[in-house]
Amino acid sequence: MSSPSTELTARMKIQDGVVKYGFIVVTIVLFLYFSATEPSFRTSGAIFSMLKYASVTAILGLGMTFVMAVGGMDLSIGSTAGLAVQMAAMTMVFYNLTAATAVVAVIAAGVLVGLLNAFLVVVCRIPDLLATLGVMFVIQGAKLIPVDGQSVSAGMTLRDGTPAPGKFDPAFLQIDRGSIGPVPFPVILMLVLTVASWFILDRTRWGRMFYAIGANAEASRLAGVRVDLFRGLAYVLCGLFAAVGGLILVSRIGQGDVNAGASSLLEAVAVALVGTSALGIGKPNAWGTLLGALLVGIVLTGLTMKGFQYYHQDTAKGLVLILALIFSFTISRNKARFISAG
Amino acid sequence: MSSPSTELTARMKIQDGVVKYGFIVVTIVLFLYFSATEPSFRTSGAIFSMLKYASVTAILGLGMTFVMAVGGMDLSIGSTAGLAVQMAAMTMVFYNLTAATAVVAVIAAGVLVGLLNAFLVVVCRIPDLLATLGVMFVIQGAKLIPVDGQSVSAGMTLRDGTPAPGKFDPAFLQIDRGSIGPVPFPVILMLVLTVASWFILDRTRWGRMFYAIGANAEASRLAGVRVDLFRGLAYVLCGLFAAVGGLILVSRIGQGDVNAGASSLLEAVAVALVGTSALGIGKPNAWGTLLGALLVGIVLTGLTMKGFQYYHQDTAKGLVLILALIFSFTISRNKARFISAG
Amino acid sequence: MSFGANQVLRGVTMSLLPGSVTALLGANGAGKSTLIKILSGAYGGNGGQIRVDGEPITIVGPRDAARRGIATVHQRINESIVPGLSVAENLTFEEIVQGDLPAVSSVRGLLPRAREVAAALDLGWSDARLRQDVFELGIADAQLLLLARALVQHPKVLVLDEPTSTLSQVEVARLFEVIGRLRSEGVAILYVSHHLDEIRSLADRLVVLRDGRILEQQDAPFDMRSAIRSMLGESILGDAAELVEQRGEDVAVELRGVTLLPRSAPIDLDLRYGEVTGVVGLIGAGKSELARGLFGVEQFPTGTATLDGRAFRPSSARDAIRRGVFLVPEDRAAESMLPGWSIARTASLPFMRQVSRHGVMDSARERRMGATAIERFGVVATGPDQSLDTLSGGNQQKVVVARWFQEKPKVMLLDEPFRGVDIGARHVIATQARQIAADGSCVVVLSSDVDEIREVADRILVLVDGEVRLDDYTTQIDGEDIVASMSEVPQR
Amino acid sequence: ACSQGGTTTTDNKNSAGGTVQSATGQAPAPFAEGEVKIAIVQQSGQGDYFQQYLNGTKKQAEALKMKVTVYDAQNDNAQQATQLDQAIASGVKGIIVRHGFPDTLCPGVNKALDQGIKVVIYDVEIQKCAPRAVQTQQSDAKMASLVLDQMVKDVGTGKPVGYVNISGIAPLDRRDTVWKEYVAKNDWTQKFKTGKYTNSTATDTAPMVDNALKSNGDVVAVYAPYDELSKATLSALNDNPGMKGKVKVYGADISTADIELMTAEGSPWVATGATDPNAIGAAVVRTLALNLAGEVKESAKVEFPPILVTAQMLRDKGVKNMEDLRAAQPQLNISSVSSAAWIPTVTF
Ligand SMILES: Nc1ncnc2c1ncn2[C@@H]1O[C@H](COP(=O)(O)OP(=O)(O)OP(=O)(O)O)[C@@H](O)[C@H]1O
Ligand SMILES: Nc1ncnc2c1ncn2[C@@H]1O[C@H](COP(=O)(O)OP(=O)(O)OP(=O)(O)O)[C@@H](O)[C@H]1O
Ligand SMILES: [Mg+2]
Ligand SMILES: [Mg+2]
Repeated sequence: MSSPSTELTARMKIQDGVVKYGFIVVTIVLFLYFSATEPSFRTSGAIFSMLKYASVTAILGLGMTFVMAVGGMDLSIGSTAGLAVQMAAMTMVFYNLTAATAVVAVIAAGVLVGLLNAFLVVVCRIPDLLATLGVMFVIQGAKLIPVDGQSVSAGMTLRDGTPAPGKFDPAFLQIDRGSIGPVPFPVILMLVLTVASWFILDRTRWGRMFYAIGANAEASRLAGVRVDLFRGLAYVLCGLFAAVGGLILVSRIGQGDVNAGASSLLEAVAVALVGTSALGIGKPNAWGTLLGALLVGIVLTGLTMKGFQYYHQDTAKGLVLILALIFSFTISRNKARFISAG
Repeated sequence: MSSPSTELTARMKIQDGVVKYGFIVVTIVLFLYFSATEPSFRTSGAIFSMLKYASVTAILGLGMTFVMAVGGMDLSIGSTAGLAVQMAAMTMVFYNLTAATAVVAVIAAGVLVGLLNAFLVVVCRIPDLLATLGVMFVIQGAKLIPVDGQSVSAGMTLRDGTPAPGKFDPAFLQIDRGSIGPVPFPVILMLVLTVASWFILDRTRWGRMFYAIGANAEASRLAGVRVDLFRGLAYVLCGLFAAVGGLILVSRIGQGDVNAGASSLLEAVAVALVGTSALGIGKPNAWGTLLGALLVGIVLTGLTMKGFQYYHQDTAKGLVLILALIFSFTISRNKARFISAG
Repeated sequence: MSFGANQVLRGVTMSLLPGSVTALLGANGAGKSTLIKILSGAYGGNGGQIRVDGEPITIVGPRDAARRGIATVHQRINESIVPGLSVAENLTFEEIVQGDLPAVSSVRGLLPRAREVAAALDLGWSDARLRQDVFELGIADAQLLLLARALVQHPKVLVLDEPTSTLSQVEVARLFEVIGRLRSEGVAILYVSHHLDEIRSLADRLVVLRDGRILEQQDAPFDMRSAIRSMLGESILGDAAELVEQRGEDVAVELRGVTLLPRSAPIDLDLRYGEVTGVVGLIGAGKSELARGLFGVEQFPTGTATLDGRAFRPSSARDAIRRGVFLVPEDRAAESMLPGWSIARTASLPFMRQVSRHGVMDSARERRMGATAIERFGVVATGPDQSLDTLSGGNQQKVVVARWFQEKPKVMLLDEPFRGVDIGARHVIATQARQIAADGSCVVVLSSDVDEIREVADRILVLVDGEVRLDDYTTQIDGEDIVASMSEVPQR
Repeated sequence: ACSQGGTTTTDNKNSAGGTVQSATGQAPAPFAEGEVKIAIVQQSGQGDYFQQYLNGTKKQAEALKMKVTVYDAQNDNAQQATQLDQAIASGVKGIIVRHGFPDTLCPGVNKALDQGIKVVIYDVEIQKCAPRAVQTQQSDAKMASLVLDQMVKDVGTGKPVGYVNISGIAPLDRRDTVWKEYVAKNDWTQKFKTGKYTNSTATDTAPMVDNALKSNGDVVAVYAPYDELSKATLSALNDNPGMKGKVKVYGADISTADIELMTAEGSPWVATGATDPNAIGAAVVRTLALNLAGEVKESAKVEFPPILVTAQMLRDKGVKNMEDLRAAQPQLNISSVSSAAWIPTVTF
């Protein structure tokens, strides 16, 4: 600390740069490495399908980003996506309704779950981890009751012994399978939602309020921020994003898979957390979350193409995560205020 | 506020009582209800096996309690238990060593994971959620590499084509299957560890330092607490408890199940969180955690015996959790400072 | 010692003598707290040397400092209180940590020692109080707790960083008594305060720090003018500006039958435009209740309020702000600061509409807004992007006060606005408050410091136990009357 | 007493209704004495297959006037061990143990047998450590070879092929053994092996298969011997439009959802080996009933034969769901396995 201050500042600038661009560099390096060593990796088809798989994770991660911005956590995000999957399937298969109705039903379901979380956290003042954990269990179980624990698929037999009247609307399947030019819809959706989230969080008054609440709720309240409203809104947005993620999942599977969404919770948390530190911003943010989802996507795609088993992939995912973190936190002076469990 | 203050205080006392004993009452009421309606529930065999089941959850929850006391969170706890399962199996089956060696190896593995977490969190200053998430992935993947993703069982074929030389030491299996009088070892272990954890956290100066770090790390540092040491210690203890939980699991399963411990993370988090609010103490504590584990055990056992499907159980688990929480947080004036994700 | 590019201390050499009180003076941001943190081991690694009893030592951490007999009460209470532990555990916390108390003990077992510690300042807390979560204590009681804790340690060196900024006269007097006793027992004391009268009555020596350098050292009796000059520079203080009384005519806020504290009698009160009303009272007199009630973050148990003759019952801070009622809350860290936020962002938070169009923030305008606040209140900072956390206590206070002056209020409530600010800044804040009153606002300043109030207010209200004891224009009453009425025991 | 009268009853409560063929003989002890309590201790009840299995179990038990308590370990093996203990403690006469690890279950199974409780095992390799238990299993080797024979017929020998499977799960390992034989015998080149067992196997495996296909564009067939894996493979092929029509998928298991996928326009899933989980669930209960009545002895072994289902057949016969399939292929009901005159047999 005794070195002359100009040199010091220069060194800090470099460190900041390392942190700010470190994750991007890691991501690009990995991308280039896989492109160079696996010819099939660099085909546009492979890249788009990698992006497609990343899209669900990214979208759920964005939802989590809002909740984390207000200093919360939503453990029910994965089960909400699962609920969306089933809602869509039931709307079309059980009730023989159109794709549009299914989309509306799913979005409504996501928003309702968000409202439930908001109610418990904001009105009942239950700590977020606990409230959303409870909601997670309830959704996970309750969604299976009307279907007796079975996946919903066209032609299945209903409780009264008759076959289900509907099937998946082909228009609905286009959500995942359609594309504009070579770019699949889910990828477009991911990008649009990232830009929208970034814009809201970073550029608008409302985004500022989300972050203010996360930083000090009491101080925000005394500065005139409607804390309860915005905290609630964050959960509703998270439910909404989870529903959108679920829509993509169900139109990909083409059935109401009872297990869909189960692994989404940890992934959403992971990418939102990675996003927090990825760009040296030190708080949950949209581009960081996107980057996190892409990094995970690249690692998984690359390693699968190189013929590694899933457990090598888990190991690699963890190692990349840890290395990238050591990189940003140990090298940087930045403290991550938003992301400790305490 | 306009009522005379004596009345007010009386009301608060009652509210405190409701919160303090509310969870206990719910637990006892459920227990009595199931005992009354399901004859098989009240057999001592059923009760002990329920307690046996709760023991692993409780022990992992206690480990989490230490980490949460210092304001952290250990997402690697379940995978550490899983690692313990596999270490024990490999020690005995692959290397044909004794039960004692296996126990030592497992404990060492747990402590090592704890040290790794401590290193990342304390030395590298990576936020706990991120660091332990990374470690979780690494362990989950890496532990499967030496066994090619397969569960370790006696007589299995090794990579070189020869059969594995060892088998589970019968002494080892006694960890889960043995008992003192009618009380199974795991139950005794659970009680001993609960009392020990309670004693350390509530009665000793080290426990006070754990809590102090969780509540205000800077204040603790300024008062001379070796913050890094104790935070690290909490992770090591958590790793240790996870390993003990894993020991019980593997001796119960009798082989190196690759999926063991997978569901433990959420359960450990849930019971430690429930414990935080259960007794109106408002901070992570040993008895609360035990109570949480028992409540979960009772609900699951009771509902199973009443013939409910797994998804009804999830629903019920979630509803009981939410109701109990509304009960404590909405009725009580207690703020839960320790348990928000922010 | 430097933080990044900001070199805070530049070759400070000073000594503390046994049995004497050394006062450390300096404007906000001069480096006083930093110096103290080095002394107490909170910051390691600096170019200098510390000697105790002539023997050079290195202090590697707070434990080390404590072992060397250096006890410190830091400026920010939040840096020292441990919520979640009981009052008793907090009182004995350092002893628990150092291992001076039995390693194994219940809270009950700690009570005797906790009582002893509390007795150091005659706190007289009941056992029930001692068992309470320390979180339930008010900010003043928390400060007293920390002082008591430092005082009983029989330190060789006692360091107090603005210990009185949250205390009222009674507690200050008690504290001085104890400091006097320790001095006579041969303790070396370093005392930081912005209250010159405290320094005059307490200190034996005085050291002035400015921009990280020692500019002046004096032995008692002090030449305060010279000290202030070296502290603030020539330009800032001419003669202490004589107060030009402003008397308002129109009533802004009318309170009828309002009870401030659960047990107090209802009061009626009119607050007028065009003047500064000073509300003074001991800790717990109900000042904050008055301010928070008007601001809508707490409801008065009984009574009604009107603003401009219309019913005024805001249900939230937002409501109040929209009707032109602003509040600078008393607890800076808990109620105003957002960890990690820059000056500009903190400043714009209540008035983001000013710097946004259709909800979209204009960051250039926002930074300009921050820069204006910095300039207007003379905040010592590197610019509007500097994080508020890294400002000195007084400069943080200036920012959180300044941000409410960015729009013209109907009613401006300032709860303890002078907490921890130097005299220069005090004048700036007072002048700004008087300025907006002259421009027609109704300004209410709440403080437990009579001198501060007399410096800023046109009209003074004395609150005792939630009731108005005295209400008159400043020019009509002298300080002694105020102090006398403040400590009057209410008849019941 | 057993069910009386010759009426056929249809229960409406569950998805696969189940038709009861009433018994013609007199029930022996212990069925003559009223309700018999049994328990099923299952490793997992999650997913279509297990739900249907459980449905069959319950229907058959109901027909036999048995009261079933279902212990569901939700994929937690330690939990399954505990629940086996609980089942024993609860005083049942018979226990069905479905899936799980032999080493985990043997102590409990032996303890139950020692206490005179009858135990029927489904799909656990338990002969070595608990030889007295009655063994049942679906013939996985048969199921694999039926499908792989079809594959040989369709694609021929000496071709590049893909493989999606997970090791460490007993039935999948048995299918794996057969797969290895066929690869060697037919001179196939296995270009990739991938797959991951998770809470959502289909969704999580799909990207892995997708990537594997992208780097191995020349495969002509993929064997994915578990319907979740078959689904994942289909989903991955959807993302490789270029391979459409060039790759055939061979799977295992069948459900209404699977039928829909197989019969979809241009579906690459051409054949699967099938049993009806409802029917198997019922057959296992019948086996336990016979065991309780002393008509099946300790250590007996019962296998349930699968059939080959091709997409062609499904389309030709207009099969839309499991009901249609059962109508078209009545042998799926395996109603002759473990049956007796006094047992009212449930068919679906
Ligand atoms: N953690 C930090 N990081 C960066 N700069 C800091 C930090 N702490 C203090 N500073 C800077 O150091 C300078 C001195 O601060 P210090 O707190 O010592 O002032 P002070 O004399 O105690 O002022 P006050 O009277 O307002 O308490 C200020 O310019 C402040 O901005
Ligand atoms: N949660 C609490 N539990 C017990 N006492 C409390 C609590 N909160 C505040 N008090 C006490 O109530 C009294 C009123 O506090 P308040 O802050 O309103 O007083 P004030 O007149 O504004 O004084 P000051 O602002 O100087 O602290 C104080 O004695 C305070 O210590
Ligand atoms: Mg200071
Ligand atoms: Mg106050």
